[in-house]
Amino acid sequence: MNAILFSAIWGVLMMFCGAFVKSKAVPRYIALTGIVLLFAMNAMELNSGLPLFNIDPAEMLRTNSFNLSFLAIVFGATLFYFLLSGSEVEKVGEHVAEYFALMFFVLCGISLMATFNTLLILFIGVEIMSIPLYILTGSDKRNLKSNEASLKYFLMGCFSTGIMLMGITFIYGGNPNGSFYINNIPMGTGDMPVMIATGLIFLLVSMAFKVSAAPFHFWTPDVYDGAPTVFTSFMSTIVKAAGFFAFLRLFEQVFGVMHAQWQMLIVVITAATLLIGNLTAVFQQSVKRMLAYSSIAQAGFMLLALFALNDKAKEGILLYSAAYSLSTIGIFAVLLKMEDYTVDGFNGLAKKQPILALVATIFLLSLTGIPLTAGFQAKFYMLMAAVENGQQFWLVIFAVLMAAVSAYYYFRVIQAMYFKEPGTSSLVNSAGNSGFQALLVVLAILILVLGVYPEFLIGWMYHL
Amino acid sequence: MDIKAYIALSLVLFSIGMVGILMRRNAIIIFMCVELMLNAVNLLLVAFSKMHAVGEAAKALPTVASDAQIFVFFIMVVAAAEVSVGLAIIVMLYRNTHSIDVNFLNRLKN
Amino acid sequence: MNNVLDIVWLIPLLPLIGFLVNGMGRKVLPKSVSGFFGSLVVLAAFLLSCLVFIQVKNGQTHTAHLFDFIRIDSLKIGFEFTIDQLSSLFLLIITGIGFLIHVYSTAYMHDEPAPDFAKYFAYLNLFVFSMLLLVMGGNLVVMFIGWEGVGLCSYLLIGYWFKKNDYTNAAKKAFVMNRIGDLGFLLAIFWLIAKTGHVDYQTIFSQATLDKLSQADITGITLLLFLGATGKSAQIPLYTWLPDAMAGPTPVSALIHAATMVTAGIYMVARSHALFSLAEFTQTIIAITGLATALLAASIAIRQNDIKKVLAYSTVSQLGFMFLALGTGNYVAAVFHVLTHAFFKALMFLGSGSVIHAMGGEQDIRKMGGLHKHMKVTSITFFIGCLAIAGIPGFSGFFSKDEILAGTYAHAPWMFALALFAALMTAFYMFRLYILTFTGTFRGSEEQEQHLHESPSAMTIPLVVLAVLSVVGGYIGIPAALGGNHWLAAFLKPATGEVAHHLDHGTEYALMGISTLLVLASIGFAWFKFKSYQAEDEPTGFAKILVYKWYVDEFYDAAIVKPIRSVSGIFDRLIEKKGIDGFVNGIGRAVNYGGRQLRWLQSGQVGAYILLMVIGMLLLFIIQFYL
Amino acid sequence: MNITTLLFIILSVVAAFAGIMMITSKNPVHSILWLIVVFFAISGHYIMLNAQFLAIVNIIVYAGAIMVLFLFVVMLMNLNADTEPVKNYRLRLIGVISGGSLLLVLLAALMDIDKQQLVQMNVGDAGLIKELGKNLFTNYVLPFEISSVLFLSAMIGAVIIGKKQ
Amino acid sequence: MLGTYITFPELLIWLPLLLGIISFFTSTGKAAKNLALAGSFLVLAVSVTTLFYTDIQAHHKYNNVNYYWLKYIGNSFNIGIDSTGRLLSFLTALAFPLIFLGTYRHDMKNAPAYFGLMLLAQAGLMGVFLAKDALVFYFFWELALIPVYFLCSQWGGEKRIPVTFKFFVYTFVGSLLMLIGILYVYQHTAARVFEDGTSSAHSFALAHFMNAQLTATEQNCLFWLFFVAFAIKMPIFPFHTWQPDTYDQSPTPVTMVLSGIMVKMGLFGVIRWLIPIFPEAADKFDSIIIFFSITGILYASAIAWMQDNLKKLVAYSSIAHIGLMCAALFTGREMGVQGMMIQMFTHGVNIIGLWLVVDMIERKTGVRQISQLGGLASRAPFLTIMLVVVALANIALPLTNAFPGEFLMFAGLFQFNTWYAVTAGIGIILSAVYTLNMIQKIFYGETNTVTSTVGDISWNEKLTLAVIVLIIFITGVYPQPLIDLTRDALPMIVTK
Repeated sequence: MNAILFSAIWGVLMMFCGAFVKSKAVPRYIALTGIVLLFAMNAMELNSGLPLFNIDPAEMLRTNSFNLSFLAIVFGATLFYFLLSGSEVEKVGEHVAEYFALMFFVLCGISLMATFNTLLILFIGVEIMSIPLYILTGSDKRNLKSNEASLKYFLMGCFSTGIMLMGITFIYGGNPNGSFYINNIPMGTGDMPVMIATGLIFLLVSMAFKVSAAPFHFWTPDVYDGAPTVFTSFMSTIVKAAGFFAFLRLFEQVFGVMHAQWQMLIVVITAATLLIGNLTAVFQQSVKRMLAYSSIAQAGFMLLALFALNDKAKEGILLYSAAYSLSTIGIFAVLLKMEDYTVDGFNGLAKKQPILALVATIFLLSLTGIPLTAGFQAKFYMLMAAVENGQQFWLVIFAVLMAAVSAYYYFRVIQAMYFKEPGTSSLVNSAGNSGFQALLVVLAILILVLGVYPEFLIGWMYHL
Repeated sequence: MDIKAYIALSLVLFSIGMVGILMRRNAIIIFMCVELMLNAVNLLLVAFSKMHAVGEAAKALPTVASDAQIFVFFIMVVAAAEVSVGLAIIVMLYRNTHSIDVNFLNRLKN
Repeated sequence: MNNVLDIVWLIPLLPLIGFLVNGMGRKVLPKSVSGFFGSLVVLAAFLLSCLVFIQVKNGQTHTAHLFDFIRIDSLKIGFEFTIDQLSSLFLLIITGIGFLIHVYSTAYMHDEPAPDFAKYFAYLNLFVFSMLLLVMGGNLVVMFIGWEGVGLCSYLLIGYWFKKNDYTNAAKKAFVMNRIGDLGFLLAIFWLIAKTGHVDYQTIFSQATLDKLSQADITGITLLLFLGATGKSAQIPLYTWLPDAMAGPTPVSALIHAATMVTAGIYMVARSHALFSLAEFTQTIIAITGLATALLAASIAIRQNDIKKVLAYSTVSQLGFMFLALGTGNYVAAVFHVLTHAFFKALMFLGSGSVIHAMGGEQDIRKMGGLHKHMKVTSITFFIGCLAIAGIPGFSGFFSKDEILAGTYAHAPWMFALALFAALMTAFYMFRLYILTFTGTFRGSEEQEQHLHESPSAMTIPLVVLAVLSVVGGYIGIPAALGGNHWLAAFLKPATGEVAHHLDHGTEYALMGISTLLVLASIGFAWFKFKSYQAEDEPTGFAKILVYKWYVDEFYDAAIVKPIRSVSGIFDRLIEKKGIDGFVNGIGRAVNYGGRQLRWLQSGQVGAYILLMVIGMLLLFIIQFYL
Repeated sequence: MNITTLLFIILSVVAAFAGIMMITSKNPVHSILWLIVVFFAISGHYIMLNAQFLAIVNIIVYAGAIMVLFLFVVMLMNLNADTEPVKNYRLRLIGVISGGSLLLVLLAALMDIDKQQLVQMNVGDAGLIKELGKNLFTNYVLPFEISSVLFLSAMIGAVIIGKKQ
Repeated sequence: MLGTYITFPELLIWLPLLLGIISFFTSTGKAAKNLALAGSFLVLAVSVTTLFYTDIQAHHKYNNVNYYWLKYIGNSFNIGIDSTGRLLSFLTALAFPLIFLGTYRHDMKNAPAYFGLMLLAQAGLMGVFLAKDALVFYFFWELALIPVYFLCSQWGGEKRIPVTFKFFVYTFVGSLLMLIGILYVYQHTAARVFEDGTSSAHSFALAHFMNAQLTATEQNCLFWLFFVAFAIKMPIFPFHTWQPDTYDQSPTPVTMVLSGIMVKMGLFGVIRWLIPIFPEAADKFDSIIIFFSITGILYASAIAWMQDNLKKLVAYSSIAHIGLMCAALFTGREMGVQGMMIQMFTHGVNIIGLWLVVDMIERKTGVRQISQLGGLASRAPFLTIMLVVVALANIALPLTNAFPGEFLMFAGLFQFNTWYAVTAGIGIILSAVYTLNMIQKIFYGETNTVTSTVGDISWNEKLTLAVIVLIIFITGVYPQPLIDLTRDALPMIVTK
């Protein structure tokens, strides 16, 4: 609850800041302060289990160590994001403070999505998260790609909102208690009522849209590609993870009992996502677009959590969120320093900027899922969960085969950095900034630490 | 009226909206189709709320009907916010390209 | 040191030391030192062997267990030596003749530069070491170690002049063909291990073990062992390497490819007589193979013009005789012939070396002639060798060959007839060789004639020694029919068992008489045919087949080598590159292709995206409700 | 057939017809007007379902405010029938077919439900402002407050995107 | 101190790891080189010491260590030195000094990174051979791969990038499949209770894995999941196609690591994990696997005969040898398995020697096409002798180290099935053919323009080769210590 309150307040603060502060750098520092504060507030709540203010008389929110630790990951990742890419926000346009304000609103939406206890809050959370994103995507006004991405995102987002509402409606209609509270939707062990099933599929589609699972992923590459890169980084990591978290919570708590009856749907979606994400990423020349497809591919892996829907899956989704977000934020931070976003633009980076190349390699290895990186532990937990589930063993094998395919496109960047001669493309000046590089190193070390000892993160989950 | 009739009506309207999205290229009309879909949802929600209000659920939960109507209210709220953002985006695009035909939006592909 | 048998390990160790010293010091040692040292260690080994022989003759046999080579629960292989009548006899042959040839080599190889000279002696020492391991080995594995070792040395020495491609080809061929045989040997060992769990002679040849083996086992094992023997001892089908092996220096041919290594097969069969005696089928195979080899090689030798090639085919032929003896169960005769053959064939090879030395490297007998007047010692000793191999009574070859023939007659008279025919051919081609080389007029160039000279004493003394041995060597095995008591048979009896056949003396006399008369006739024929030899035309018809050695090499090439090569080529180009690797790369290409095709889904059109979403949704509903 | 059914049928037919007209009209202004007709029909349904408050809000907010906004934008852009050439017929057909199939699948599935509860006229007071207001400002105070964030971000959006460079 | 604060397995892993990391920060190539050389000798010294601490009971505390690690999922950092692991860790410790010494004069660009990665690879390999916990095993399994991937791609030949990537993906697929297998077995293990009272539902410990409750069908499927990973690593036919190209394109020191040690990972995996966990399945599928292995022997030998590229020839010959080892391993007979175990060591030594020589030839002449070479014997006699010895050891001539192993392997194979042994035996002949072909074409004959100016090798190369040859002969004449070292592992694998 602290998180919701403070992110909303800080968003408003940033808004005012936009009105009264003319400097471009100041909003960033305020935003940094805000995110640190937000992290601290959330940590306090995670530590004690009690919020500062109770703003929730009707128990529309549910806070426990699971969703609070997820929020901690989100805020931690955002902190790193602000630190690494905050300065890039200033380059997008004039309304720096407003951009940060929108991001705080997104965080507010994420907090709602992470802690929702009724479908209404879920809906409002999703919208609070989405609407600022439409704006952020289109924030580079003069760039036609940005405009286009924004409109596409908006239209499809609205469409998925309609789908989601239809789903909620049917759940409501099919719920004999007539309640929107997710713990008040009784699910027998018998066959799923047809209204519930209809609602479930609508909800599944809309959530799949949010996490860009095939075949509802089509917006992802275009939007990620068109949006200003710095916001792509935010969208493809923190927002994506939040979508998954909400997805998992919704389906676990509402439909978990009837898991077996809708598992096949998840299997189909997962397989399609893995296939399309990985195969299409193979062909991309632009690293930015490749990362967009890779986010689809990673989504395929995360969907295994929904497939498995057990304790390991919950632990895994935490780990995956952390690992994937941190790695992707890192690689985007490096990408933002490149003038040429194609793979060839990375040629010979190791010779020009060895530290940059090294950390980028660690991020990419983590995304591939090589042991000792957080990405491995994340994938490992997902696989463990899926194997524990015991159904559809072929899906697990398919997933790892696709993980091997993913090595192809991640390693192309590594190959470009290390094994090819430097090209003509140059780096942005601030790439050599030692503070920036130190931060990247810290991030890389964090990824390695998570890779070696992920249990401290999972420990949070069982904290309360 | 049988609840099925409302379900059918709502689905028909929902589908009309969906087909409209698929058929049209004008961004504004597509957006309007989305609004139509939302209205179909609203209608169904209200119908269900009535259904619950006269059924068993109301005995356990007196607010069962107003809950759904408040939900509809929130949907309208959200729709209003969406409209303002959406129209702003469309206007921005129109300013840059002098077109709101979504088929021209294909700089981003593959 | 109470008993020389306790230090038998010194016998192989000495040549090994020689090998190491010469091998490591080949850059620093002067030629005289390396030659001297190389010979000295073999001499020392010879002397020790003599002492050992005396001990054995006094009835002592010995098994020296040095250390465990391989010891696991189901198999124990010791590094052990067995000294008995058979091995002690072979020790004498190896170290004795080995020593003579070392001495001979110091002169023969004198033109080589010092490092190569030392290398040569190192190889020779290594060969002696390996050969000693082979015969002294107390179990089949140690024998196999020596067995492969001599093959290796043979390879190294044939390819001694490594710059010539033909030579190295010959070396390679020798090694590979030996390996084919070795595989048989190995499989036989594995078979024995699988059935009995042991490899040492004492156990596997004991009655208890033999009882455990079925007849099929015994036949299989002996056939495989015999396959090994055909490789090493140049029998059909694996004989073709031996004539090519003449590429090596001539003393090597004398030592390895006449006197010692090639007899390893005979040694092995004799050593395993306990098994072979039980395998009648194998015995027949051996006899027929030996006989066929004897005939085939003798027929080829008739039309060969390279002095060493003639001797090589002769060796193959004589080895065939030995196997004939083994096949007829006449182990003593085989060993006896090994002994005498070692004397006279080494003698003739060394003699031919002396001739080649004098001729400045020329080996074609058509370009020789009348050498007798230039090199009398060589000529006379060579003549003695010819008499011995032809089986003229009184010379060593007579006794051993006669014993084989007699045994064959007892076994099967038709075999005797064929064997006798081979013996006649032997006499014929040997005298053809002698006549063309040493009598008549010189047919070489002027320059060569000027250069003709008798070889130095380091070469002639071994010739003389061997000539003497060729004469007297036969007297250790005078058959009873000639009033002797056959000392050798009595000596070997504990090791090789009783001689299988008993002919009455009358028959034996008749056989001896017939063969002697026919041999003399054959020699006479050769004399008339070649006494005034002139260069002749390209042979035609059957003669041509003989000149081209029955086209066996060509046959092998076409039937075995070429098919394997083309199959390998298919593996390499087709299956590997296009098939397996193509499949693996194909997966990569399929992924790429799939990526490119899926890319078209991402058309950039919002309408299309939503359409696909709707279709996806539709599918989910259908799956949920109707599947 | 009682009056309820009759009203229902009339309103439904109007709504569906207006919807179809909306998506098929060439002129965007016509589409907007047809959509307003749909909204009115739906408001009629709300009244039948005793959701008086929503009926009013629907007319005021949707038909009034939102659609006027739409109209405004359309006028601003001076769009007319010519601006949208006919879309590829095949794609249209596929669109109609897939949308139609989805409808059919859903109808086929949902018409099986055995719930036979009827919607009755003049029953219940849940749709009255009093009930809704009480509920909204007690139980739903959190979402109510938090929706302000939604509007704030919409406002910022208008600032960021709508403002001319 | 030893046994209380630190143990041998820790030393063997952390030492190279630490040195490798330090190496990245060295300033000059020479410093890195010397550090790596000295460090690897240090590791060797530790490893040699372990050879004297072999008593399972008395030396347990020196050889085993067990930290808490990922307790929620029943994993602990459990490493220990025993039997096969001891031999292979010794091989790993032995190989690196030899490689560093033999290639001491090479000038590697960016040497600190090169030596750092090499040492990291060593640490990874050590970990694989010492791990007693499935997850730890998998970790090291992958960790050994990554540095090698970078080494190959960075310092390799022209086509290095696609070739090593293929290698990477190939092995990556295999190991991922194995990971699935590990997870599946893990689901069927008993609960694990740690000393501090915490417990987990399942366990990754080797001991628990061996007692996992698996039905016959599960065993059969899992067996293949594991086996594919190992088979790719070995590699055996038909999973081998990554190997020749990779060996060809890698820098030779890395090729030595790959062929000398990394391929043993696959065999070791079978010994330590596959057969003990799935004994019934191993028993069931042994014929199929042996069939493929033997096919591989003949197939690879035949292709080796066709090769003109020296490195590819050696690569294919290695495939043939590994095929034999794999076949022997699956016989389940004491002789075959024991032979295979000592062969793992000897093959490692021999192939490293062979690569050293190949590398020297390539560096001196600049070509690796056999047909362009010739007459080197007269120019570089020492090199010639060394190559001949190593090559002959490679074809298992008696009294060289490969003979006892091959002898036992064939004996085991013969016990298993006569015809398999006979067929595999043809490989002996073929190996002689291509090896002698190679020797003949490289060393014999007259010199040509490529080889006429070549000199003999330098002292460090001589020293390295001499050490290798010495090992070849010592272990060839007296292989018993190797047998004794690995005997403990037999009861797990010898099923018949």
